[in-house]
Amino acid sequence: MCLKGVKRMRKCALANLDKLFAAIAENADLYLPVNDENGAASYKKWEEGTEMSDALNTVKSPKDFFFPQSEDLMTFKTEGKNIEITDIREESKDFVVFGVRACDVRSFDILDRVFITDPQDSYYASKREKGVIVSMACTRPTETCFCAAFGIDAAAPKGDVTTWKTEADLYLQANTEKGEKLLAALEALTEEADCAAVEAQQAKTRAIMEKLPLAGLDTEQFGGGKTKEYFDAPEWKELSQSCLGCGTCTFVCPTCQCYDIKDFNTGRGVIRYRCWDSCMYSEFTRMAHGNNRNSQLERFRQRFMHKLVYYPENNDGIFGCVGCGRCLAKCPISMNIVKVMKTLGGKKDE
Amino acid sequence: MQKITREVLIEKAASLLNEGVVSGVLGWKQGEFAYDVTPALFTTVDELNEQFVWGDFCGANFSKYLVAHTRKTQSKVLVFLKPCDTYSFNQLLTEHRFDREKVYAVGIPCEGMADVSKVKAIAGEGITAIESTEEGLAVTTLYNDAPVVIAYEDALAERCINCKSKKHVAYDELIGEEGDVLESGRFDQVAALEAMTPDERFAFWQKELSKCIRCNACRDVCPACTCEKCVFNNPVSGAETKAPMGTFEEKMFHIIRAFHVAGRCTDCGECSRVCPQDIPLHLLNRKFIKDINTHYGEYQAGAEVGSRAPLVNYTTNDVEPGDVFERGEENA
Amino acid sequence: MQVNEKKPLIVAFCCNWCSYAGADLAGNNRLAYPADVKIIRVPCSCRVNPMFILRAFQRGADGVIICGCHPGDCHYTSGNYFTRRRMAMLFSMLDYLGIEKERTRVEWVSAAEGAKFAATMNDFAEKVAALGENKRLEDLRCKK
Amino acid sequence: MQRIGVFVCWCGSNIAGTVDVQAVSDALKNEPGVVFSTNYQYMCSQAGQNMIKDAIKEYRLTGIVVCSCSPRMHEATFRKTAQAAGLNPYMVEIANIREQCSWVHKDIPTGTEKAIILGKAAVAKVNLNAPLTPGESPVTKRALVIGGGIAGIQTALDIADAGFPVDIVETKPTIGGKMAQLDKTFPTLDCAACILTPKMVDVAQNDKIRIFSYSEVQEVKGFVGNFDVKIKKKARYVNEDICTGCGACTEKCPQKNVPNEFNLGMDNRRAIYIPFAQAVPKVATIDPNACNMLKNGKCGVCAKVCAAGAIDYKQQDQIIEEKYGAIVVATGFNPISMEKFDEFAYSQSKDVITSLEFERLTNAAGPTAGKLLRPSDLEHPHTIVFVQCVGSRCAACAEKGKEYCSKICCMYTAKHAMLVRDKYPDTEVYVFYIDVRTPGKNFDEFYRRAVEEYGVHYIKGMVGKVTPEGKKLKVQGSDLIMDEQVHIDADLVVLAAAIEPDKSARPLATMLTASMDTNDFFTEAHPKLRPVESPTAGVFLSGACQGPKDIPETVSQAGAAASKVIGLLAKDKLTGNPCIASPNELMCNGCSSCERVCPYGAITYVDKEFRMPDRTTAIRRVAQVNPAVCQGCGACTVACPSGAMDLRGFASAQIIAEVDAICK
Repeated sequence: MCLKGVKRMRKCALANLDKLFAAIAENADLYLPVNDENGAASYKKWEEGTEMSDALNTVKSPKDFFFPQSEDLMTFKTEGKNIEITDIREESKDFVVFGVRACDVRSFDILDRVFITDPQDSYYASKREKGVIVSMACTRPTETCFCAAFGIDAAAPKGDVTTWKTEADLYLQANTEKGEKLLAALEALTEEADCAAVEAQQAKTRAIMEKLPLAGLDTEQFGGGKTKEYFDAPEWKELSQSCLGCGTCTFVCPTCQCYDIKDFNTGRGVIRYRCWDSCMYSEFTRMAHGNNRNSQLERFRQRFMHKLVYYPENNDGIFGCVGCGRCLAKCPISMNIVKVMKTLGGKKDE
Repeated sequence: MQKITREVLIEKAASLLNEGVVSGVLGWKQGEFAYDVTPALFTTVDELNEQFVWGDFCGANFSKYLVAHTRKTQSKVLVFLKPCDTYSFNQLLTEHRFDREKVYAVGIPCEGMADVSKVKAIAGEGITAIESTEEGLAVTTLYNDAPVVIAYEDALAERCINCKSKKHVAYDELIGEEGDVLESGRFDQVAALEAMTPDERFAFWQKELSKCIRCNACRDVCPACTCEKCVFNNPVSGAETKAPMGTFEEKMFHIIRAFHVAGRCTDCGECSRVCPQDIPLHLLNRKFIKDINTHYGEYQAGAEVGSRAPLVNYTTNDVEPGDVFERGEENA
Repeated sequence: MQVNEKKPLIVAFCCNWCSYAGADLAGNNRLAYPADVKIIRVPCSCRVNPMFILRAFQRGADGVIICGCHPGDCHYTSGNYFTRRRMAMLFSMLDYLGIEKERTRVEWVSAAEGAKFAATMNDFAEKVAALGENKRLEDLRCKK
Repeated sequence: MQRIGVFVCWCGSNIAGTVDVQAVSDALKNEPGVVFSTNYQYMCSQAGQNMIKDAIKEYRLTGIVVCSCSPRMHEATFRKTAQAAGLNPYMVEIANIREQCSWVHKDIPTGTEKAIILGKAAVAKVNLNAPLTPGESPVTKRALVIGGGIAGIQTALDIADAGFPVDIVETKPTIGGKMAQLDKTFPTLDCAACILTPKMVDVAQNDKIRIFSYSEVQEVKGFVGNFDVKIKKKARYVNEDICTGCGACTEKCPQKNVPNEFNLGMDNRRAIYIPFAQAVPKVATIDPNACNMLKNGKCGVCAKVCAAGAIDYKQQDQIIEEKYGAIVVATGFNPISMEKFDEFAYSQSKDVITSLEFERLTNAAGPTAGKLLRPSDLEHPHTIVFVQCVGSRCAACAEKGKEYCSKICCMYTAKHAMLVRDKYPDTEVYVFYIDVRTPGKNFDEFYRRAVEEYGVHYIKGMVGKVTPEGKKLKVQGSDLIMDEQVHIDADLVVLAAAIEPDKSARPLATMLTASMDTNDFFTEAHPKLRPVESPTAGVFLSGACQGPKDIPETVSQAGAAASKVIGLLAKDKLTGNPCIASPNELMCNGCSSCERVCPYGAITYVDKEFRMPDRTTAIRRVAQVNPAVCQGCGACTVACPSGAMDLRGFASAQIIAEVDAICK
């Protein structure tokens, strides 16, 4: 067998893809990347006729399925002096997220370490339980990709099921019990396959990966224990000077996990909800005494120190970035983690 | 393709730095890729020589940076301004947002900027180099053997296709030749929307605005949005939100934002450029501009310093709100 | 018969000097208009921030009307001239976004025009009722 | 957290007839902040008010809501009640459940439901009310009158008569203004000088009045009751205190060919001059543009002949700083320039003149000593054509004329025509007019006398062209009644030029932050009810600076302005309205949006040093509202994009709370 620890490889002719999707959608909500009229991909719920996008990646990451941008937690209602608290979380159905790229698959490991370790975030955990991740290997990585820097193999993504799309077929392989279960249900639409086509595709992809402009990006200089080394680096000033303080990088990031809890008074009661927050915002973690990071430099530094130093320090050396390249593509001023790594790391060479 | 070369601008900046006229230069700095350019402050001639760029991807408007920058320093900063940037520059001066004495403005002609998404859409993934040639942008990618040549008009950003002016309305010094205020079709898309039925318009905006992720990039890049504290960040304003909680708040944010800049927006197009979801935000601002032009007379924010924005002005025989709708219908 | 039908909710911002007094006059003369109309007193129509209007729609209003002194008669000389521009622009924008234009209105009602106030409210309430519930600027959370 | 009391009034059956008052007070009991709720037959009665006072004390209320009749009826009553019980009067809100509920709705369930909602809105608002205290500011008991024409003179005399000191600032070397240049005045035909000059003397002799002639206002700061004004007294090179006005210098001055402004350039004066015999102050002034001594140091004749030794060639402009409690604008008017009206040949022929020039020609003290001689050859004109509405009511020719009616021309033209016919019966007089407008006491009678008794030929129609030909002026016009072209060979053509505000008005308005209309006439605070006040508190309007006026109207407005000034100066302190705008400096951008919509000029800006969120300090421009000037309209609160500007008593949060309560 071609992949370690994997029992069997199945395939499905691309011509039958719709049937495959229909079969998945019978038992679960199926989400897959779909292009809009501008060619930008985003996850949409599959329905008859939905065409899967070939885009390398979606503008927003699949993080939303487990950690949505906003999420109702509970309501309070008062009647005289009584207060009534209700848990209003929406119990999601079983769902399948299809076509997740290797970088985004890794992001769930990073989020899990935040949300599923004790104390467990039950809102996140219940969605993780219900969701099946079907990944898809990349074939045309682009210049902003640097997942390899974090030890991610774009040609062999993880997830509950891994898929490879070749010219004629979709190859599928289960990696987990959930994945096995999903593939078992699709038994009739797939057939046993060997790994030759997949291996050929992988070789090709890996060769391209080596030619990417960011291929040699070095992470050695970063990781736990480097706080003192970088915290007061003079380079932060220049790096952060043009930062607008918007939340684009944070909101397109598959691993950013900060949120704010807010109350909304509907007039009939209060809805307590949580929503994404960004450490780039001036109001982030504002407390009674004010803010603890007052300048954009401090806020900017926090984001990158968290990804490159603080997170690995607390999580066995795993970086808080997966190299998906979304922030590289979307930052209004084209400032990003790669520039930070090169600037801070680069000074060592001198 | 830009007519002025990088070297000319560096020479100008270097001489002003050397003469001590300015202590810093706001310019574009080369990034990782051929197209990503970061606004930066250069303080030495060496930095300029190494990293300063000027080309078809230098879209960023520096005017807003002057607000924070002039507060920090006592000395002058050189700022390069494209024609459209000068309108923002003037509008900020009108609103007393920075100290003109601390700025040395150099106007530079602009032939229009390329839209990175258009280039990516045509050339495909894996762009490794882009060269400006006579024929257009020659884009080298990992997946094409020969460079893909994209004609400039095909790569041009929407705001540049509909460029309103090649004329600099403010500068201390102008490099190259002065252009003219242009007739543009910038209101055509607004008119097309106006001609739709309300249901169609609602569907259009519902679709566009539901893409909003409230990253605030449009606001934070906007040269008209320089509030010390934005109402959307202010818990006591009654409008503070951090996420688009449902369809109402998506609209609320964009309506109020457009209203707050109405009459002050110079139509620089930065909001649409930076939107990660490619929402055509300029169509909201242009609606206000079009309405203002129609009902209160032609007004270009920033065309001159000190002009009175139409919404802080009036005449005794202005059109009644109800009649605005009716006129809209006649046009439709 | 129509017991379960939701009645339209209309918020009327009235300036203290003319329109609020006009509404009082309508009361003095016992000129009926629907109870769906709820008046908020402001010193001048120019005090009405677009945010208040959107807020009303968010919270379930089906129509919002702003009443002020006739142009030229503003107690503060020019307040309603600014109102006129602001609301012309705002309402045009709402229309542009596909929100029914009959849900918003500006009307000049003097302190002597009690009859006009009542007639305006009757007419506006009728037009808003005909449109039904405000769906395009509602916030579903407020209905929970 | 507030402790709110709710008081629901029955108003007999006025409210209780359609609203279940018990249900209302019960429903409001559970609203946030409410600790007491009751209802009573007549809340405004002594018993009702006592009930409120007792409840405030007993329940330690911090705010009250009265559900009753309109706040326009009893808000003041209940505020006083609250104050009497030790509560800040601005902690009272009224829910109008009578005029806007019980009286307009028929059935009890509907009325009750709405009354509860209105009550909830008032409770929601009171929860956010804050105690407000009106500001006080002292009043400087001195008035400034800008302009020394008949309007300024009358205003100053009336103010001084009430015992307050007044200063008059006049740009010309003498007061008197346009009226001093006139010959006779309609409709009584008394001579202008005979009625004006005694008033000028009164001014000069009144020890409450100071005259700053040949001076201009340079800077105005401050606000109602407390204006700080800088007045520039231009050097006249003559010591005013010493000069006796004997006139020796003006006779000996060798520079004889300076056009005499007082006679509109129709004759000459010397480089040192006294504008006219009855000038006040009667002192000489040296024209620095004409005086050889000042220009090149050669001459000095006047100094030699001055027995008093008043000539001072080294005199400098002097800045006088003074405080005033009130300012009256009386900058008057001027005829518009006739340069652009080529069709009337004004620039081509000396015999085409304006009506004001005609006044000088017929004035005994004028260039012809009162003999009607035409300027070109000093011959007596036998045919005179008067053209009305030159540049007035001229919507189509806005680039050279004015859209408005200049108001005075019909009457003075009738006067001129009549006087000519009276003195020179051999002279034919034609008047071309669009309409004859004579609404004034004895005005129409006056005009009819011109037509009926004096045989003036009135032709309804406009003159199309005046062509100088030899000694004649060929006048070509249309007679709309006869529907024919009219050709007249005239000896003299008199143009009733439109009048416009003096050029000094616009910069002055900027200094005063007083508003103007598009024609540069000052705007009144209310066109009907406050016609002599500017919207800017403490600034008053007198005479033609507010709009075209004749003398009787000007004098009555001048008196009215004076009485307003006296009313203001009689106060020791001004108490403001506490419901005013107030900016949050930390949020203010200093962008000037608020200032631009403020009808009162209440907003100014200062540069202040702030500690910024990133711990740096920065100097920022921030708005300040003058509490004595702000009237609380709230226009600024919406113009402000950051929401830094809020309105006390009608704060955004309060209005939003009301909206929320209503839309619940």
